[in-house]
Order: sequence, then structure tokens, then C-alpha cells
Amino acid sequence: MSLPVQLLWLIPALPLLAAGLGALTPRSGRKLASGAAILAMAGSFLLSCGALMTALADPAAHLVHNFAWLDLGEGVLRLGWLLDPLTAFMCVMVTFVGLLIFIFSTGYLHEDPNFTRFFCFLSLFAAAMLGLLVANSLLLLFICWELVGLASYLLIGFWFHKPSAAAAAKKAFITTRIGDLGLLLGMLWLYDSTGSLLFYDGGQGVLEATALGGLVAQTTIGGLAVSTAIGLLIFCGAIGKSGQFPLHVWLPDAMEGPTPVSALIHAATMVAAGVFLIARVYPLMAVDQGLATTPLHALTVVATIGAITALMGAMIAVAQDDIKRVLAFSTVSQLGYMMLALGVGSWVAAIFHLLTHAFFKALLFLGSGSVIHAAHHEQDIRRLGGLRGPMRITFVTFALGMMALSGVPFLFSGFWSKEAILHAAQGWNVSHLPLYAGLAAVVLTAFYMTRLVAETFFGSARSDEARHAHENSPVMTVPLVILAVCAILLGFIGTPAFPWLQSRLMGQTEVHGHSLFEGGGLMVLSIVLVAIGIGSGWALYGRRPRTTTSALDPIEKISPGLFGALRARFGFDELYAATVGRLNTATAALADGLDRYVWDGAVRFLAALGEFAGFVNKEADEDVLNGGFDATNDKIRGTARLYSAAQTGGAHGYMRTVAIGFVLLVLIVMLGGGL
Amino acid sequence: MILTPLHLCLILSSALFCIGLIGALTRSNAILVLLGIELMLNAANINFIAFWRYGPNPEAGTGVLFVVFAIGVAAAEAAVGLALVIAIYRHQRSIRLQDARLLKG
Amino acid sequence: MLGSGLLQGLKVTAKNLVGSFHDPERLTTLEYPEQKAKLPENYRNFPFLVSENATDPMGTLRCVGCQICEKECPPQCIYIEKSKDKKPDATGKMQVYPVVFDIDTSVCMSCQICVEVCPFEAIKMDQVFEIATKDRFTALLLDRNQLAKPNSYYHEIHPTEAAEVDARLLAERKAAEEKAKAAATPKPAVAPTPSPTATAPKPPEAPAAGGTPAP
Amino acid sequence: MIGATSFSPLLLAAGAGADSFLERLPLVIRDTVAGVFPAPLQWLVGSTLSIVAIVAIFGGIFAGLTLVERKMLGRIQNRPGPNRTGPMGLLQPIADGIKALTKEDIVPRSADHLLHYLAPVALLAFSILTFAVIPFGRNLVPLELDAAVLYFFAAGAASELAIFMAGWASRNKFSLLAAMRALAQLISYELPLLLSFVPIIMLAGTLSMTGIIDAQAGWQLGFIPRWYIFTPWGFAAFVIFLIAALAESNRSPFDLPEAESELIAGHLTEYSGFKYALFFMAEYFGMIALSGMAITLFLGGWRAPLPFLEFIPSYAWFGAKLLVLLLFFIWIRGTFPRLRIDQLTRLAWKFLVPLALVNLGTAAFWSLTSGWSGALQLVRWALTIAMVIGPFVLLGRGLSGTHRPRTYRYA
Amino acid sequence: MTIPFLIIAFVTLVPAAVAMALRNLIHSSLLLIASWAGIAAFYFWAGAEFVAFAQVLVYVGAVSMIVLFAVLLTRHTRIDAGLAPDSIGRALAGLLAGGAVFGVLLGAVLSTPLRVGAKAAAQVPVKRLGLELMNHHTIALLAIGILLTVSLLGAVVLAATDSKGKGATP
Repeated sequence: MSLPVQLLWLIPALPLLAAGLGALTPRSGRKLASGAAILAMAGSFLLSCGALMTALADPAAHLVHNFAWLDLGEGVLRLGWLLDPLTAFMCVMVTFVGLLIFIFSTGYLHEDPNFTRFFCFLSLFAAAMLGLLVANSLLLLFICWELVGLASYLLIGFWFHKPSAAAAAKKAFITTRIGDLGLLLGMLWLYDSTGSLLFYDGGQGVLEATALGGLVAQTTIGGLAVSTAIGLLIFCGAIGKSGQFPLHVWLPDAMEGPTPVSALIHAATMVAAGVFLIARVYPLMAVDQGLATTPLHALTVVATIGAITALMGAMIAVAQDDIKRVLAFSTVSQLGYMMLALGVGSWVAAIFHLLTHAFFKALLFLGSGSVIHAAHHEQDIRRLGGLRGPMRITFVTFALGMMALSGVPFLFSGFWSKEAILHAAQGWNVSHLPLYAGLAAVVLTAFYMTRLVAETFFGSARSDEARHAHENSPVMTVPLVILAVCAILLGFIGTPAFPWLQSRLMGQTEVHGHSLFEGGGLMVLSIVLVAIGIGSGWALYGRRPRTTTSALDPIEKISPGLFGALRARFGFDELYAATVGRLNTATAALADGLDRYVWDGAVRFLAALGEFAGFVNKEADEDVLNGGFDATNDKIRGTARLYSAAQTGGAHGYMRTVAIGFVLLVLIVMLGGGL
Repeated sequence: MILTPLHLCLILSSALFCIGLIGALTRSNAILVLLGIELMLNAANINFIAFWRYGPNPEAGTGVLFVVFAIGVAAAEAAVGLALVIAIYRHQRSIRLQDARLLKG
Repeated sequence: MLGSGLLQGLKVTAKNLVGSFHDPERLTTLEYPEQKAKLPENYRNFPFLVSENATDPMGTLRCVGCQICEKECPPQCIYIEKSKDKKPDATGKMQVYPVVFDIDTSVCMSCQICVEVCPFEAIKMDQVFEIATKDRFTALLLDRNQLAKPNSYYHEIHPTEAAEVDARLLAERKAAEEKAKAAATPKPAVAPTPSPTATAPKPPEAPAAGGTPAP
Repeated sequence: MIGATSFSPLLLAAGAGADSFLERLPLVIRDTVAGVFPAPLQWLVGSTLSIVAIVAIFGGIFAGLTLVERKMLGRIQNRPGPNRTGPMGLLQPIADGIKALTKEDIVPRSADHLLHYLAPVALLAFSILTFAVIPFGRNLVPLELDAAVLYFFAAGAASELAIFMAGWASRNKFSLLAAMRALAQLISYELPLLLSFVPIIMLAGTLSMTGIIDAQAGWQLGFIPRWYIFTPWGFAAFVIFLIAALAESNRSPFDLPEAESELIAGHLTEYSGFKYALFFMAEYFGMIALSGMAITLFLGGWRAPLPFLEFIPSYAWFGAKLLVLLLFFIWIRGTFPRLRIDQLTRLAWKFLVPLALVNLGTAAFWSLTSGWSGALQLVRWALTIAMVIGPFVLLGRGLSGTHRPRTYRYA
Repeated sequence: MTIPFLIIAFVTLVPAAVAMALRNLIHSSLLLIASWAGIAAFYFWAGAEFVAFAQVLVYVGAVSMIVLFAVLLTRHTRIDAGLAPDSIGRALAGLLAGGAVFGVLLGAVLSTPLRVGAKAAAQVPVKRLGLELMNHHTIALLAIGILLTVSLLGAVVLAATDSKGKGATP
């Protein structure tokens, strides 16, 4: 079965339909809403598989189906669908992971009164994300991008009665909006320069040679190539959406939403959107590479931001106590990895890591959801512990996810994708700093994941909630198992010996057996680093597990200052509150003052002036003018009384008058030969 | 003077029109007045059909279309008119047109 | 789902429709003139006169013309004329008999009081219901000949009741015979009357005694 | 229709094709009889013959139907039904007719005599008028009109007038109230009735009966006829049409206007004897005409259901379909209890009308996607079926959901 | 061809005239319906089949019902004499005005030389009418649809009883 590109819209349309149905379903229709959402997702998954077949039949081609959307008078704004291996792989991943998360959600939220609303939002979210994937137009992509933002706002704030959730939703929305502004500007600039927003349009698209050549030839402020400038603006959007360095603050807070939402946002959809965006416009980002005169290459910025984010996220994750927050910062860090890979020129490695990361991070989030659900919404790892016994399946799958994320060699998918990235970083000829940041992050990742597993599952239960935890129903554990299997097996579609995924993404139909990781030195080094990370983690947390909830963290004992800084997330939130927030408040106060005193005062003054004039006028009126008017009015009234006598109010009279008038008119016309 | 079929049709329509008019002018019952007006409307429709039928271009169908629209409008008019009559009746317990003189000047 | 109930109803009626053709048991109708329903035993409508013998109904009427029923009848639909002479009844005993015994069934309300009061078990309730006639004045006034029906008919329509009546009459007769025997023998034994018939023989004596001087 | 029963195996071979002898037989008979008369009179005689034939045949069907109905109702209730008059009760209709004719015709003293007399006549006349455009067979269309469907319902709409006349002329307040109720019902159900077949007009692109039947020619997959009932929306429309037709012809379970067991026959209270019989006749004629309309619109008219059965003359197929529909009506009458007036109107306005409107959209979708083929054909079917079932379930939920107990304002 | 026309004219005019003169409102209405049916017959005679059926459907089927309902809902007026012209003067004035209009119209018609199109009566197929409606007169069609909807709602609002009870007190 293969899906023609003309019908690609069906993939996002099915969840959209389910969302519409969910919105119309009354609260009692739980089965209907969840069933429709899951069925739609499954349908989309099958369609995506069909699309993948189509795409793999000719990986080098960008199949497009464009159509006119808005007739703007001068030109026609066109939208379209795009089908290439990148889209297809992403669609399959999003629908598959989404499907599992949907199924998991029916268990996780089965007590929630707003169950149907939740599935409506979930479906909307999935529909927007899939629309983003299949878009062949930056405009359509942007529309879906914003829809993703809206849906994430709704989902993070799903429990809006919790003030923290409402605040987190607002924060996520506003923070990403800052990045989106950049994307919007970039899009407008792009449209202005090329007159099109279609990616591929038979040679006319913005990602094709003609347009790119034009873009790179122009320069703008500071000698920057236009393509670089546009690329950086677009990258702003990616920074916001993918939680990269300056705008990463919303992502950990987004943990306030229900855990399946976290899984969906962090694993499959929203954060992946940024990476996907850069991968999609990669030709645009990379076109300035050969340019010697430009002060800045777009990809260099990407790599730098990515490296900073990867390292910083991993460091902060070490000192977090909330199980979901650790995973959130881990996501930040991993996204940094992907950006790093994009920046150093290997978008294939980035997508590979995106795919594998989607599966094991979804696994980890759902596993944490399982833990949280079992432990009656206790998320603090200091208060958990000893769950290894009662929650066997969750423990095993979570451990598998942890190993995949840490990059335990050979068996796990995370290892292969991470190696691909490190290898690409090693081959980057601009700087080796990203490589070092990446290597440092490898150690830290292994360390904090070990810490997380040790604190959560080993030792003894440290609270009543943890003591009473028990394994969840199959509707929650089965998705975990499936994801765990994927987390292991998925790596093998892109090993150095068999780089099937890479070659398909690059547009080749055959597998070239050339080793992507030439020289095993780096691999050995990273294996050693992983071993160090896990070993030190186990030494600090696993061997002597924490016994009380209030006991100090081992690192805190060693270096309280560093730990405090890490736990406070380097104070980014405080920084933003002190700068941006303060500025905002000041501006608002200024506007308020202007409004209240300056404008209002002016208006009041004018009003007083008018009142005075009126008073003068009235005095003059009453005595001088009225006398004359009264006399006139009396005359008019007398005449009007005469006329009004004709207004009998009886309909017959009126009709009669009309009839007689008609007769007279006809007579005049006929006898007088016209008026 | 030759009486063509068109003449006959026009005479029919003017007769019908005047019957409606006389009814509307003489009867005091609001319903009958409305019915008289309906008759006048129908007389106009007869004219349309007659001119379409005997006009220079019967293929165009314009007259027919006009009558279709007129019938639609007439139906709406009848509904609203009679609803008004009922409203008046409820208000002053009478449908004599002479009793409805609120607009007297 | 909406409509499933409707379909079920249609199924039921379709089953009835088809079933009534191949399964005559389903049809509940009795085709009246040809088939008649079996009446319940206690069903009653209009009185009739019991005669002992079907071949000679007038000769074997149990009625002795005592006229109690005539007096008791609430709508007064019974008219009796007593005979002046006596004839032997079924047991051979000389008895007065009704010369005229009419019941106006247009007036009778089937109240059964005549049956209750009759000491001779001579009048009983019938089970007729096909009583429509063309003439409402004469055809509804039943005379002695039309009213007389044999005891076997009584057995047919009210078997239990008739058996009881017969047993009672037999016992009475026996008691009367014994009494006659006792009267014939010099040793009168008033006390040893048989207990089951202790009450039964009493009433026939009293009305019979009271009945005779009435006219 | 008579020809159908006299069909013999010998004619099997000769019967095939549109111009077979059996197909033309009614026309031949008509033309032969008309040929006896002089030429200027022939059209008159021909038309009269057609009219007489229609009235006679459908009068006969009416007579038979009364018997069949009573027999079938009896069987449904496990009774044998009328079986005394004649062999197996076959002469019952004649006996009924004689009874109706000889009964005293009572007219209330203060009744409006003229209207009282006119009402049954008008009703019967209007219901017979509707027969004029129904194609009874391939060659048997009494009146070939371009706007036949419109004509049919124009003539049908006039019957409301007759009911009003009956109610008003009786000068009986209960008759009048019942007539108003009947009118309310008829007007309410006219809407779903008309809306239900609008999709067919849309797809067939014509208002002519012949055109609609032509649009249903052909076979899907070689053996499924292309009748509109075999499409999802067509089936839904058929069900709506059937329900509305039941209500339009005052058939149980929508026989509220008469409700002989509750009201004393409603607007017919003051009618007796043959006028009453005329009302009944008109009611049955209406039912037959609406069935004929349903056959034409949904069941392919006089077309054979399977390709190899086409040798049977077309009017026989029409008759067979008519019989099936009429028996179905009787079956329904024997099954369902009468609705309450509020349920009746709720069904019309809250269920049938919205459903018919949605169905119009479904049909439009069907028409727009007629180009889809292959696997898309399956998608088209699935979507259309979903578009039929979804509203049905959703609207049905509102209909059959739990209702608050009714409160009576004046009780 | 004039004989059917004369019959139609008779069937149209006489009931209309009688209806306008009758005291009994129901009879008037029924006669008017007959007159409308006569107009439909005229359309049919003139070859406008579709309009004829539309006329029957709308007037005989629908408007008649509204009229009859209105008559029944407003009967038993206080002054029954209101059914007849209550002042001779108004009746005379009305007759005069109407007669004048008729005279003028008749004069206009008769004095106008009219040419009758040479073409035979062209049947306009319903399909073409539909296409015309949908192509050239779409706006008008939509407007009619909206008008009908609005007037339906308006009529319901006007005629519906207000739940607070009858306001008018003598």
C-alpha cells in the first residue's frame, strides 16, 4: 500500500476530525472521544506507513502537490503537501509514538472528569504536528506551528485550576511566541525576497537552487548574506520551540501538564518541530557555507547554541529532584545535541537522533508517568524509592530507556545516534568545542540518569505513596513494553555497518556500507565516558541509597555552591524575571500613567470647556432666541395639524388614495401623451 | 382593433387585479383585505406569464423565473401578513381594519 | 441504537404472521357457530325445571307447585298455577303438580334465588346463551314444556352439583322409607336418625306441610 | 397488472426486450379499442380508457387491500381474519361496499351541506389525480410531464384542503379540532417527505419520473441494480420517505387524525355511509400513490431487480414492488402502537427534517465524489455510510433519550 | 384555443368576485383557493408547467392553510357585522375607485396595439429553469431563501402567544 502525495492531507485530517468529534462529544462520551482519537491516530499511522512506502520508492525525489489557496490579486498564494523520506519518517514516528501515548492516556487519565476534552486537545495537537510535517509551504508550516503552540498551551494548562499549571501554560506560550516572532519575520523576508513560500515547486521553490542562489548573492546589514539572516531568524523559531539555550526556560515548567502531554511534547512532537524545521530548511541554512566574506555562518550559530544547550541542560539535570524535571532538562540537553548535529553539518545524524530519542524519551516519560500514577502523583525522587519490586515492568522498561538515553554501547539505539552526532562534531572543521561539550554531556547524561534510576527504583520506599505503589494496568504497561522494544531495536536501522536510514534520508536507494564513524577512537572514548558516568552515578547514589527524604544529596555534600546553582537552574528564570519581566512591568506602569493622567486629564479639560460653553449658550438661548422660535413653531404645528387630518390611520383610505392616484397618473399619461 | 390572445390575458389580469382591489377597498376584515392583495399579486404574475408566452423571446424563460420568485415572495408575504393579523387580533380582539387606527395622525 | 426496538417488534409480528399459517395452534379464535367454547361449570343463565325422565317430562317433574319460588323471585318473573288433583310423581308418590309454570326470561335476572329456596330441587339454573328470538313478547315467555329438562341434562351441565343433589335426594328417600318402616313397626325410634341426613330430611317436610294450605 | 398474473411459460422466450408483445399489450388493447371510433374522438377515447383502467385497477386493488389488510392483521394477532363472506372471506370487500352504500347518510343539521358533500369527493379526486404521472410500466405513463414530481406533490398538497373542509363542514368542534390536528401532522410531514427525495432530483438532474427511472438503469458489479435505495444516502432517504409517507397517508402508527379507538374517527366523526367509505378509499389511494412514488424514486420504478429477470413485463415488476410495499405498510400497522401527538411532531421536526437535510449534504458529497474509483470507491462508501449513520445515531439519541416527565399546564 | 382560455378565465374570475362579496369567511377563502387553482390552470395553459405546479403547491397547498388557520384563529369577533362592509359610503367609494382602475387598465390594454410573437409556445424545460436559477439568478435565489426563512421566523414570533398571558383587557 502506498499513499499518493495528493492524499497526504489525510494524515493530519484524521486526527483533526477526531478533535472536532471530541469537541462535540458530551462529557459522558468518554469511549467515543478516546476511541475516535485512537482510531484516527491508528489510521494516520497506517497512512503514514503508506506514505513511507511511497517516499522510499524514490528517496531522492521531493514529491509535491501544490494548490492555490488565496487569490491575492497580484499573485496567488499557494500551499501544498510535500512527501520525501524526512516527512515520511517523521510522520511514522509521530503517529506511532502518538498512538502509544494516546493508549497510555486512556489509562492515565481515566479518572479525570475532562477526559473527552483531553482527547480533543491531544488530537488537535497531533493534527497540527502532522500538518506541520506534511507542509510544503513555510506559510502552512507556520500555521501548523502556531496551532502546535496553541494546543501545547491548552494541554500544559489542562489542569488550569492549578495556578502553577496555568502559569506554566502561559509561560510556554509566551516564550515560544518570542521565537515565533523571529520565524514570522524570517518568513516575511523570505517571501519578500523570493516571492514564494513553497519549499519545492519544480525549480521555483525557496529551497531550490534558483532561489537559494539569489538569496545568497544579496547582502544586508553588516555584510551578512540574506540567506544567513533569514536562516537565523527562522532559527529563532526553532530555538523557542525546541527549548534551546536562551529560551529553554519554558520546557521544564511545561511538566505541569499531565504526563502523557509531557511525553507527547518532549518526545514526539513539539520540541521535535524545531529540529524538523531546521532540517527542512537545511538547504537554506547551509547555502552560505561556501561564502567566505560573511561574518557569520548560520550553521555556526546553530552549532554553538546546540553545544551550549546540550552541556547546560545536562548540568542542570544533575541537581533536579523532580522526576519529570530531570527528564525535561535531559530533553533540553538532547535537543541541544540535535541542534549541534545540525550545526556541524550532519542533519541526517540529527534526524536519526531525533527518531531514536523520540522513542526512548517517550518511554522514559511514560515510565515516569506510570511511576507517578502508581505513587499517587508523587513526583519527588527523594520521596520515592524502592519501586523496583512492586513495579517490575515499569522498572525494566524505564531502565532500558535510561540505558538508551545514556548511550550504553551496541545494544541501544541511543548509542548509535549519539555516536553519529559525536562523529559529525569531530569532523567539523570550524571548531572542536562542540565535540568537547558533547563529550562532557555524555558523562553527565549517564550520571544523572543513573542517579534518577537509583533514587527512584532502588533503596527503600521513603514515603507512604511510594510504599503503596503497585504496577499499573496493561493499558499503561503495554505501550511501555512496545516503546522499550523500539528503543533497543530502532538503533539498528542506522548503525555504521548498515546505515539504512542515513542513506534513505540522503536520497539513496541502496545502502552504502561505508563506515560513518571512521576511526574507532572516538567510539571507545565515548564508551569509556559512559562507563565513568554510570559508575560514578552508581557509586554516589546506588551503593548507599538515600534513606530519608531530607538527607543531603551526595554532590551537595561535596560542593554545596555548585549544587545550589545547578538546582536553581543557573538562575535563568530569576534573570528573566529581573530583566525582561521588570522591563515589562515598567512599560506597563508608564502606559498606565500616561493613560490615567495625561490623556484622561486632557479629555476632562475639554469636557469642562464644553460644559462652560454650553452654560453660556443656554443663558443666551432661553431669553433671546426662544421667543422667536416658539412663534414659528406654533405656526408650523398648526399647519401640520391640518395635514395630519389626512392621516386617518385607516388602511382603506390609503389604498383608495393610491388607487385614485394611479388612475389619475394613467389618465395623464394616456390623454396627455406623457408628462 | 384586433383582440390578440395577449390582449385577452391582459384583460383577465386587469379584471382579477380590480376584483382584488375592490375587495381590499371594501371589505373591513383584515384577512380578506390581505387575500385581495394576494389576488392583485397573482394578477401581476399572470401578466408576466402572458408577456413571456407571447413576447418576442419565449426561450429565455425570464418571465417564468420572475413568477417563481414572485410566488416565493408572495408566500412569505402571506405568512407574515396573516401573522400580523393574528397579532392585531390578539391585541384588540378584532380584525376589523377600521379598528386598527394607531397610526392616526 | 435507535430503531432496534422497532425491528424487534417487526420480527415478533412477522413470526406471528408466518407462524399462524403452519402452526394452527397459534390461532386462538373459535369459529363460533361450528365450534363452541366449553362453558365453566358454574356458569348460569335462566332457570329450568328438572324432570326425572326424558321420555315423559311432564309426568316426572320434580316441581310440586309449591309456589315458593314465585313468591321469592325478585323481579317476579315466575307464574305458577297449582293443580287441583294429584298425580304420582317419579317415585310413585301422589303429588300436586304445576298446571302452568311460566318464566318470563326477558325479566329474569338469573339471580338463582328460586333455586336457593326450592325445597324439592326442582328448579335449577340453565346454561343457555343462544337465546335471541325474533319475537320479544311471546318467544321470551317460556312455559312448562319449554322449561322442563331431564335430570340427565342437569348432569351434563353441572355434573358436580347434580351428583350432590342426587345423593341428597336418595338419602332423603331412604330416610323417608325408614321412617315409614319405623312408623309401620310398633317400636318408634325417633332418636337414631342417621347423622348425614339429619338436616336434609327436615326441610322437605316443612315447606311441603306449609305449601299445601297455601292456595 | 392483470397481465402479470396471466403470464405463462410459453411466453418466456417471446417476452424479452423492451418491445416485446407483453410490454406493448396494454397499449395495443387501448389502441385497438380506440381505433373503432372515428379519428377526432380517438384521443378522447384513449384517454378515457386509460383513466377507466387506472380507476378500475386501483379500485380493485383498494378492495383487495382492505381484505388483505384485515386478514394480515388477523394473522399478526393470531386470528384467522374475515373468512365468512364467500370462500375464505373473499367476498368481504363486496359485502363492505354494499353495507357502505346502503347505510344511512347522516348529515348534521347545521352542517355546511355543500362542503360536507364536497370534502370526500375532493379528497378522492385529488388522490386519483396523483396517479396521472406515475409510470406503471415501461410504456404505461398516463401523463408524461417534465415536472411530474412537482405535479405529484402539488396534487397531494391539495388533499389537505379536503380534510379541512371535512372538519369545518361538520360544524362539530371536535371534528374541527381533529382536522386542525390532521393538518398540523400533514404539514409537518410534508417537509421531510419533500426533503427526502430532493437528493434524488439532485442526482438524477430531472423532475420527470421517466428521467428518474432512466437514471436508475444499469447494474453495479453486473447484478446489483443501480437503484437509489442501494446507496447509503438513498437508503436513508428511502427510510425517511417511508416514515413520512406513512404519516402523510394517515397510516398507523401515525393515524392520529383518525385514531378510531381514541378519538371518534377525528374529522370523520360526522361522516357515515358511502362518504365515509370514500374517505377510506382516498386514504388507500393516497397510500398506493405514495408507494408508487417510492417505487419510482428509490426502487427503480418498473425495472427488474436482476438482469436475467428482465423478460417479465415491466408492469408486473411495478405491481410486485407495489404489493411488497403495501404489505410492508400493513405489517407496520400490525406492529407499532400509535404515537402521541407531541412525539409525532417531535419526530418530524427534530429527527426527520434534520436527518433529511444532512442527507442532502451526504448526497452532494456522493455526487461530487462520483469520479473516485478503485480503493477510493471504498473510502467514498465508508465516508457516506458514516455520514448517514453518525447523524442518525446522534439525532436518535436526542429522540430516544430520557425525557423529563411531561407537565400539563392545565391539568 | 380561446375556449379553454375563456373557461379558465371564468373559473378564475367568478370565484374571486364571489369570494370578495361573501359574508362567510371560510367560503370566501375556499373560493379564493379555487380562483388560485384557476390561475394555475392558466399557467398550465400558457405552457408554464413548472410555475403552474409551483402555484398549486404554494397557494393551494400552503397559503390556503395559513389563511384558513388565520380565519379560525380570529373568528368570533365581537362585532360579527365586521365581515360585511359596515358603511355604504366606503363600499361605494371602494367600488368607484376599483371600477375606475379597471376602466383605466382596460382602456390602456385595448388601446395598445400589441404584437404577438410569431414563435410557437416554447416549453422551457425544468432543467433549464434550474440552471438559470443556479447560474444567473443565484443571488436572487439566495435572497428568496433568506427572505422565506426570515419571514417564517418572523411570522412565528408575531403569532406566538407571549407566555405572560393576554395583555388586552377591555
